[in-house]
Amino acid sequence: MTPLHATIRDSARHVRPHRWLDGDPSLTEVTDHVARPLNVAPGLGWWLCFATALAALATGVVCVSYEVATGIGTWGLNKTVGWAFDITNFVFWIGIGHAGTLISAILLLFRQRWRTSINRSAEAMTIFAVICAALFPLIHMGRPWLFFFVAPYPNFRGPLWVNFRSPLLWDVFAINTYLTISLVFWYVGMIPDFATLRDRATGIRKALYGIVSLGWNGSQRTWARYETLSTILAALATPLVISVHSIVSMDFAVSILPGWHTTLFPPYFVAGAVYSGFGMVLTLLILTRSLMHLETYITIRHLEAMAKVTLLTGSIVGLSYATEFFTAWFSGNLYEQATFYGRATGPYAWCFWTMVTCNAVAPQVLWLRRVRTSVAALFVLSILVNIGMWLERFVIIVTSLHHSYLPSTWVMYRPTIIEVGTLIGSFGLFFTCFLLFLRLLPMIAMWEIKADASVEAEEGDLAHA
Amino acid sequence: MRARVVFIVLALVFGVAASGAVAYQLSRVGVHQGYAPEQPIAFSHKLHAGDFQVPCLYCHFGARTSRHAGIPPLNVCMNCHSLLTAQTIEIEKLKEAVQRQQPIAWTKVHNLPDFVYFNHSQHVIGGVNCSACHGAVETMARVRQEMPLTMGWCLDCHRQRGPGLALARRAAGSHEGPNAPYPGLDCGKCHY
Amino acid sequence: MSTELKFWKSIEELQRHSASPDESGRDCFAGQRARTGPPPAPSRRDFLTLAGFSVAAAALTACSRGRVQKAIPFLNKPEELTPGVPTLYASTCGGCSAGCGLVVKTRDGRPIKIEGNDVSPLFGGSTCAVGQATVLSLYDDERLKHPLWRGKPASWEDVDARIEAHLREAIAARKRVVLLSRTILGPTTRRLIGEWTSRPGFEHVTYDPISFTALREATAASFGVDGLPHYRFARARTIVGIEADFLGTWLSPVEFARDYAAGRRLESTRAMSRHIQFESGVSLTGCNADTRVAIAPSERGLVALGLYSRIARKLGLADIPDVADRSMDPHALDAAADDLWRTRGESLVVSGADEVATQVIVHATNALLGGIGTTVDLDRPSLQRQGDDVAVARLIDDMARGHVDVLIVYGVNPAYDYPQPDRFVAAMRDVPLTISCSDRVDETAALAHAVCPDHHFLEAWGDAEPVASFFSLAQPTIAPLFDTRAAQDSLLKWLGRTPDFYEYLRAFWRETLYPLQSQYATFDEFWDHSLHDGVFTLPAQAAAEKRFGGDVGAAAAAIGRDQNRSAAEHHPDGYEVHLYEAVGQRDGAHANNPWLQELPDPVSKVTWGNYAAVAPSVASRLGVSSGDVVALDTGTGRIELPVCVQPGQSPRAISVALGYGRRRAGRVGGGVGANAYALVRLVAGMRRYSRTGVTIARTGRVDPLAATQTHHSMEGRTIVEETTLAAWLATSSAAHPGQAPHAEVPSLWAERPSGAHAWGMAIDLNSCNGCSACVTACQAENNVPVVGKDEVRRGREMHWMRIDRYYTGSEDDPGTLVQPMMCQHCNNAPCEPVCPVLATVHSSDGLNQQVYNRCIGTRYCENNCPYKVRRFNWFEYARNSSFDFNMNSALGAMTLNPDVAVRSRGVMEKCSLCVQRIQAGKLAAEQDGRPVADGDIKTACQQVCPADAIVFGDLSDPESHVSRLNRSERRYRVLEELGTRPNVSYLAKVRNA
Amino acid sequence: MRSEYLIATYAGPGALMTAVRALRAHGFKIYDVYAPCPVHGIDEAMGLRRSRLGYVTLAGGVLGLVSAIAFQFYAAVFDWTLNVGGKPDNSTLAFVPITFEITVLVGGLATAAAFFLRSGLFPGARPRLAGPRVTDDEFAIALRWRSSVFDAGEARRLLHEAGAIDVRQTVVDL
Repeated sequence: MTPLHATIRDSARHVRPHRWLDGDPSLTEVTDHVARPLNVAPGLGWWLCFATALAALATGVVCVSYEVATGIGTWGLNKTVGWAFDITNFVFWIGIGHAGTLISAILLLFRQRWRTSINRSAEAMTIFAVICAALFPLIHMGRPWLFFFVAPYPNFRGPLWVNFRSPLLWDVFAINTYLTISLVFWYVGMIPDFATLRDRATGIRKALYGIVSLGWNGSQRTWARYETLSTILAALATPLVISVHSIVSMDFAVSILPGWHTTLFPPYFVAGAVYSGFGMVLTLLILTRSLMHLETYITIRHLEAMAKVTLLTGSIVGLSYATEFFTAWFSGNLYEQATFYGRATGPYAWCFWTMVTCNAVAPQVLWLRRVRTSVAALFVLSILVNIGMWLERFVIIVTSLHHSYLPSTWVMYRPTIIEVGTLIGSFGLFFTCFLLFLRLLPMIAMWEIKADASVEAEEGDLAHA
Repeated sequence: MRARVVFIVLALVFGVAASGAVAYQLSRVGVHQGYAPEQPIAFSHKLHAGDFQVPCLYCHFGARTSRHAGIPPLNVCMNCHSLLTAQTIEIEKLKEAVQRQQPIAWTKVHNLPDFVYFNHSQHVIGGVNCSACHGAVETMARVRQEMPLTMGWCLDCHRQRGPGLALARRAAGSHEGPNAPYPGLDCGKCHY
Repeated sequence: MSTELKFWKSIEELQRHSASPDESGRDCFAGQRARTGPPPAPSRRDFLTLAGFSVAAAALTACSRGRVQKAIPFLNKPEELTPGVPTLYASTCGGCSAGCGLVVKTRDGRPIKIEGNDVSPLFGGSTCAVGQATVLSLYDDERLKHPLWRGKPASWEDVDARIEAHLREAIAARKRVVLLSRTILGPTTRRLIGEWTSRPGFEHVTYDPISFTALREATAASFGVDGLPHYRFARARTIVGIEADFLGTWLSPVEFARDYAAGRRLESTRAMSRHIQFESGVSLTGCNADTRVAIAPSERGLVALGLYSRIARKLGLADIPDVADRSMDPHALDAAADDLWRTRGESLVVSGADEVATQVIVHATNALLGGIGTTVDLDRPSLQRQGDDVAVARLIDDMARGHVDVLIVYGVNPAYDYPQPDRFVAAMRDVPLTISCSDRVDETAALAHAVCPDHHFLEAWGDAEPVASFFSLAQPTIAPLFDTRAAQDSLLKWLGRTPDFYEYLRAFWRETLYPLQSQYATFDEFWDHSLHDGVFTLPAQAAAEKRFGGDVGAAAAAIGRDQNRSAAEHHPDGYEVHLYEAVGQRDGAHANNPWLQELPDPVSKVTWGNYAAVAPSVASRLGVSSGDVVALDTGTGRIELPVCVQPGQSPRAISVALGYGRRRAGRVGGGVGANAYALVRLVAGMRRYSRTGVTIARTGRVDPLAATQTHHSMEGRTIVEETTLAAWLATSSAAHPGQAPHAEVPSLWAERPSGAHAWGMAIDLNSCNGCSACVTACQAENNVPVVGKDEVRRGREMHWMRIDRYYTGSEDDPGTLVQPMMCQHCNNAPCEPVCPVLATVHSSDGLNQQVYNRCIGTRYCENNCPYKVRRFNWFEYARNSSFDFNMNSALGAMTLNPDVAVRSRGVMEKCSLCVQRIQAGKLAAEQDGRPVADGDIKTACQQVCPADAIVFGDLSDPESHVSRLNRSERRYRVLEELGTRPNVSYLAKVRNA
Repeated sequence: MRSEYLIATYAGPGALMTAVRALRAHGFKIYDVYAPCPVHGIDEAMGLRRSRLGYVTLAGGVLGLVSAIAFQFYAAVFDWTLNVGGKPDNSTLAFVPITFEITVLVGGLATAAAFFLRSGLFPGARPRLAGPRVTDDEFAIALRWRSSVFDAGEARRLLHEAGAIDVRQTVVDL
């Protein structure tokens, strides 16, 4: 951090027009704007969304309870297809999570200021997505009540440890680490804002904010350490986020199943994850900015920037598809070729082609600025991206499983209503959490906006000098 | 300030201790070491196996040939008691049961989970003393479970006795191969 | 374990309305039984022990007196029955009328497993799937628990009194009393019935649901022999089958499968018999033929005649009848005739045809080929089917006319399986007193005035003479579970004799058989040994050589007439229907046996129900595909069935399995499939299992088949390796042309030190015929649950062992390959590294172990298994009322093997190579301080296999049988290019080109 | 701690920066500066030492790394070796992912913990505010009166010159 040479200005109340803000809010206005949702009663729009989300969540709870009480047989799985919706949803949600970490950590390291308005909600999205994701490995177990067997805890069985060679165990560690670090990162980021809210609140709210703000008083000594901490956490989260989805991809890459067993998966999955994540961020923020009237902070320029990332990652994903098929053809491996031929022409071909359309073809329109700057277009596209990325995982998992080595074992997989309900439920959980977040926590990092504002002001001065 | 720090440290220490205790309790779930139920007839192993030195296998004849040591049927008891003149309330109970052709529902003391296959004869042949698992029954007025009977406990024996037994068996002209893990740690020895 | 507690209660109840004290035997059992209470905290195994404990003790004490007489344990006679130690009893199978010898494994007094009796000269140590499953029928909830009078529970005294009263009147009034029974294999029972029929007005009529009358009459007409020829496939170097599924269901499949495999085994010899099959439907036998020719049922006569005339020409006989065989492909017949001729003297033609004429011609052909006395044994004929269609037809007429006063139905169910059930039912209503000895209220018993339930054969004394002078004994392996009575005892009682069939049996053996042997000095010695071995064989008597005396000309003429008639009937959209016995269900008597219902058909792989098998060309013409329900209409009968598109099916014939569509079989088998007996044709009282002029129409409904295999091509992958005999003889490694026997794929890491043993298995695909007995044996041995039709449709059958079946070549004339597939116990198992909790790891002696209690059910191992042999417990099958099969019934749970855990919901399971048997074998060896010898340990699938296709053993012993097979140049391992290093290897299939 | 302070508040980081520089130039010792957001460069201006949290991260990371490797190695190679798919007991490569995750986890948590301890941030801690709006839009400088006897007039002048909204001398707990 090179010291910025600042000249004296009598007041920061007339900050220059911002690059990443529409309008010219003063520091206290920033606080006002961000704090408003926490103080005023939510509007009809929010209530509608919340009711829908709760209904979906309830559906999920019912389905999962029934499944756990009766058996995995309530799903459509069979002797050949051992995973389908469950792990598809798992990978899907984990993927969603990645955009948040990318925005908050990687873009921080790259000093991308546009992240400031969106990183808080993106991180929130990460955490909720990871929670949704972590749910599925749990409920997909035949005996979920014995989930603790995966923990290498000392026991009276020998002691019998766990199998450190199993990608599923890697998952356990990766996801827990990811969730923990993300939570810490998120919370640390919110402390100064809690302090801000504390100092303008009264009564019980003041007490609550007092507890969570840990006695923050804006001391510059703390600020200095604080920035180091965020940088370090960002530096840790960056390889972490890459490792997490690489490990998730190893669930497949480490197996011997044609269509799963490929070294391409880690980069392919990470790109896909970021891609799907940005899809979801777009969906959320486009909704939020209108729902919460935050157009000032979440500008069309933010959306455009995200659109660019989407375009990039989407193209990587498309390239990966092509590479997979090339490898299958080039390998000369009978089973590999059969699998990929089956993907494109078999009973699940419609999934495959929808996926290709949504993930590889659709984002190409983002080359056009007009599309990148059209909220409506971006919204539609973001939905397509979500659908496509869910299908991608479904295609990878199911088409590879349902036709594997011995043709005698080939069967079809058909989801049951319970599985669909569980998927809906996970969306319910996600949106319930997110809507609550919008109302209970500062969804924009005030202190970062303020910091950028002042920095930009000074940069402005430099420009003038 | 300092007080706060002290408080926090204490809280942490307490938390750790408490969770440790809980963890230990959890780990004992399903472990019935020390279980000594009352029996319909106060049969004293101390008297029979201890004082009168009736060999274990006389009553629990199954242990030699079968998975199950078995609880002796009444006629085995009567082999002696029809000759003995000694009379106690307990023996009365026994004879009454014989007359009424009534089963005596003994309470099982040593219970293994369903998913464990334990074979008495395997161990008797392997030269394991009854007391290795059942403790000094001959000193017990009422039989109690002396050992934890946990998997770890089984394995300790399998690990320790392994080499020794292997040597003993080889000396006795056993036919298991030299590198035979004996008595064996394979899961499939007990779980199927 | 709640099940067991429940079960125990129910037994107590059983005891309550158990027999009267005067029946000392059962009383003794009741007394003994009552001694055991459930243990306080019963774990399944311990509980069963205690349960069996006193039952065993009972069996012991009962040996001296009472119902269960001295039952001599097989092989190892324990001086005392110890709980937890299995006891083996020799017996005879009552599953069908083949009468195979059995060894019944009882555990703590309960029969839990059935094996073949390997001292039996006919059947050896193997059984069929049905035989395996009969042990489950013993514990069938639907069995009658007491006699019935007019549908209401009654006491034996009561029922006997009424029956005896009626019989007295009947005798007084010289009215007719008819005993309608199945084929009686037991000579003692035959004598008893002889006594019975010696009474004035008393008659006996034998009825086989699947009639062999045509063959019997032809044999009588041709050779003057009363019985069926005893075919000796082992002696045949050329076998021509005409619509005879002798490996699957025909007459005596276990014996034939053994002999057939013996004639084709390529271990020591390098020659094998040639087999040509002419058939309309695709049978198990047809699949194994070197050449299979699809014909219409109506052409069977032509084929027989064609062969005869060709052979006759070669012999240069005069006046050779020739019938213009229009549609027949002459080349196939020429080739077959040439082969038969080349090996004359060692050739065999068998036919399942139901026309006397055809069978006469077949006999004639065998005679020309000099097969009489070698491949066709008429000196010691088979007595396995004695039914007389004409007599049955006459009986029904008489009943209808009211000429029959008492009808006793024993072991048959004509109200279900007679071609015109309504006629029989009506006729039965006209009989003043009808008595059924059925073990359940089946279609016939439901109409009977009195039902006097027979024992299950595992509860009863008996004997059998399936083939003349080959005797076997049947002894009780458990005290009767219910208040039932052996049918023989009933007959004795109604004859006014003391109802003690055991004494009667001993008497017969003392008087009739004991004198014929010289080996044993005293009868008791003779009896004990016979009972111990289970079988007794009389030395062959020199008999006059049988000469063919049939009228070929007449037969040929008859066939010609048949031809013209069917040709006349033939119209474009009319098909012929061909009715056959299914391997699992046979004649339908075992419909309530869930193991058999869920046993996939060896060819179509369809479970739970029958179907109309149509050729692919026909299917496309009709625009139907598998699962579309069609209506078959014969004019007289009409049934609706789902279609199964069957490659190789004759385009002119539609095959339908009999034995389904039971209405009153019980909760498992009731209403499964459709009753095809309605399509059987009656011609002058003779039953014909095929007919022409059947129309087929779509109903628009869809009823998906519950098939365990839905993809039938190997997709160009080398999964089942096949070669021709010539090629194999030419190059020593013909299974893999141009390359040496498979080289081991190099492994990335060092070999792990193996323990004392390295268990492995070798499966000879050339011997395996796919009969699926192993599937049921595995199910019985390893407590494999039954999941039901819907779950099979979802692809969730639980069989640890399956038989994959692949078609090669064209749809219309495919080659068929079968491959038993179970856990391959890979040394580098893909399933193991992916399990997060170490629930599946490798044992030191080469087993891939699955630890149920550690498994948390991620199913990752299932996904990563290239052979897809792992099975997941989708539900709590043993405690879920929607799986109301054997495991959920208190009684059915008694078949559970106490040495194998019942798996809970949410855990993975798979073939363990019968680890419980391995452990038992090792323990036995230790107990007598000797090494484990090769062959000591047999897996369930190996033990049951009639073809000895499966060999288990220690790979670390270079001299073990399995090691020797592994050195064969036909040996390969499935998907070994993946480097999984399976311990199960296969020997390539060899066919005569 | 509770003491008497000279507190000047500013409306923007620029003014604050000037004030800090001026005070330091005139040898005043600044007790602390309070702001709603980090003011870039002010730590140099105040002459704060660079944070050493990085070392904690390193230590934590190393700890995690070593313990993860050690434990997996102990469990899989020493304590109970099992034949898992024929893989070697010491499947080092397979141990890498978990090792990495634990390294990151311990490193991150250690850093965060160190930060909270060092900054005295914990639930229930009482915020010591230099002004009601320093967490909103005000920037404040505090000079501790007792620590160094200094020329109050001079200080006030410098603070005002830098554009202080208000300078007050109070006794507070900072």
